[in-house]
Amino acid sequence: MKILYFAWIRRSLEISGETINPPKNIKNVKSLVNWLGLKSKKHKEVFLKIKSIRIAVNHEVVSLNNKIKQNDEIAFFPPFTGG
Amino acid sequence: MKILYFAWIRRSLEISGETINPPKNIKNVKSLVNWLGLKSKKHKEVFLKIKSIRIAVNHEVVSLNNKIKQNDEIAFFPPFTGG
Amino acid sequence: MIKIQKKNFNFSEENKKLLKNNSGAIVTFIGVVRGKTKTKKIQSINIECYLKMAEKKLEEVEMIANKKWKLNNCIIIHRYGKIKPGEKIVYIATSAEHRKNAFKSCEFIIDYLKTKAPFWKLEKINSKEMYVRLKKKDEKNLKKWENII
Amino acid sequence: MIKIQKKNFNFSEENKKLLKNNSGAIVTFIGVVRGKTKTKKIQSINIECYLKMAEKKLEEVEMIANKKWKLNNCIIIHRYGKIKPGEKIVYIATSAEHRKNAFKSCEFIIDYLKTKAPFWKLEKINSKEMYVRLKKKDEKNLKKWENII
Repeated sequence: MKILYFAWIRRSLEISGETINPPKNIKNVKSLVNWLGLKSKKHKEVFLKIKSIRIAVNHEVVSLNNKIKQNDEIAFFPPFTGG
Repeated sequence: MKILYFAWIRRSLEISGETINPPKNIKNVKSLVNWLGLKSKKHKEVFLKIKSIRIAVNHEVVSLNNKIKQNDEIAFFPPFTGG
Repeated sequence: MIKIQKKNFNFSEENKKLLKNNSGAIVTFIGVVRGKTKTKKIQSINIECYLKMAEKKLEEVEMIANKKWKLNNCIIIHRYGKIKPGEKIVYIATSAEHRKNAFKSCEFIIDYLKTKAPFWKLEKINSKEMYVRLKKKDEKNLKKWENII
Repeated sequence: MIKIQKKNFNFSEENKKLLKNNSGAIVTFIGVVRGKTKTKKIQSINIECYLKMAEKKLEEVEMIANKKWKLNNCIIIHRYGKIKPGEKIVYIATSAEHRKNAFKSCEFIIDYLKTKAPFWKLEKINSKEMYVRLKKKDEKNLKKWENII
């Protein structure tokens, strides 16, 4: 599973992404977020702010209840400020 | 008094304008139109269609009741179709 | 800045003037002679103009837009004379700090020009010339700006 | 046509492509980096981009606009990376037979990009970098297009 981080999340974690292999019971975004929060102190701090984080699964913005699969690309980012 | 004609009015009258010296009792646009209509057969035909003609006095669109003065520039034209 | 001219213009040169004054948004409108309508092929158009009044009206609309939408810049160019299909007739550019003001002012200016500026279009179709009629739609479009003018 | 690129662009070259296809109206929007806000002077901005998702979203909005407003042409260019005050960030051009469709589609596209396309602005002010916050106004602006997307 490919994870990507953008903007302040990328800066806080000091990585722009990581390839992970979560356990079988991680079946939606919410459980993935909880699992990622356990990876390090930095991860924990970032994912405590989940309310100000948006999530995309395969380039579509989704809610925490969205199902995820092994080969998905999952991105975490703040609200967009382009244009 | 300077009179200007545009678009189909200019073409019908075969002149783009004329300098006139109407009698003293011609004090508003309506009386001017009646007076101009007497100038020639062509004038008569044009000014019979006064309902589809717009009038400007000194570059401002006005109604038939508008007062006119000796040195005014008065223009007759159909509705605008620029832009 | 307003210009009423016979010759064609290059909008890139005009556009360059807009990238100044802390503007965050630039909106431009370009009106072009179409080559055909639903039923007919247009060979060319000839735009007649009451020059002195047109200058006054363009300056007027520029002033109204500048004031209402706090524009940093406003350019209005209107051509007259013979113009071929695919050629530009009118160019309007507005720049403002934020985009809503740039959009609104640009749309207002073209709606205003359509019914308030003294230009008349003569179309040449099958070698015959005919004046374009006023579009009811254009009169209606101006209604939404009634509180401004 | 959509482009997501680091380098600056010349809108006159882009504009030339629009004078085709029996279009009567071309509307363009250019978003520019402002040099200052109410309280601060901006040295530069850095735009971060989720490239694959951005390509998808730009293609999506182009398709929606083409379909809804029957556009003859649609160009969307969005830059990322370091951009200085006075430089262009985004360019949108739409052309249609009539002006209302060109105006509406252009305004829709920029409203859409502001909240739906994965770009993030980092401002440099007094040598300090800070991410720009989402503007509530931008979320509100998109509401008026709700029946379209």
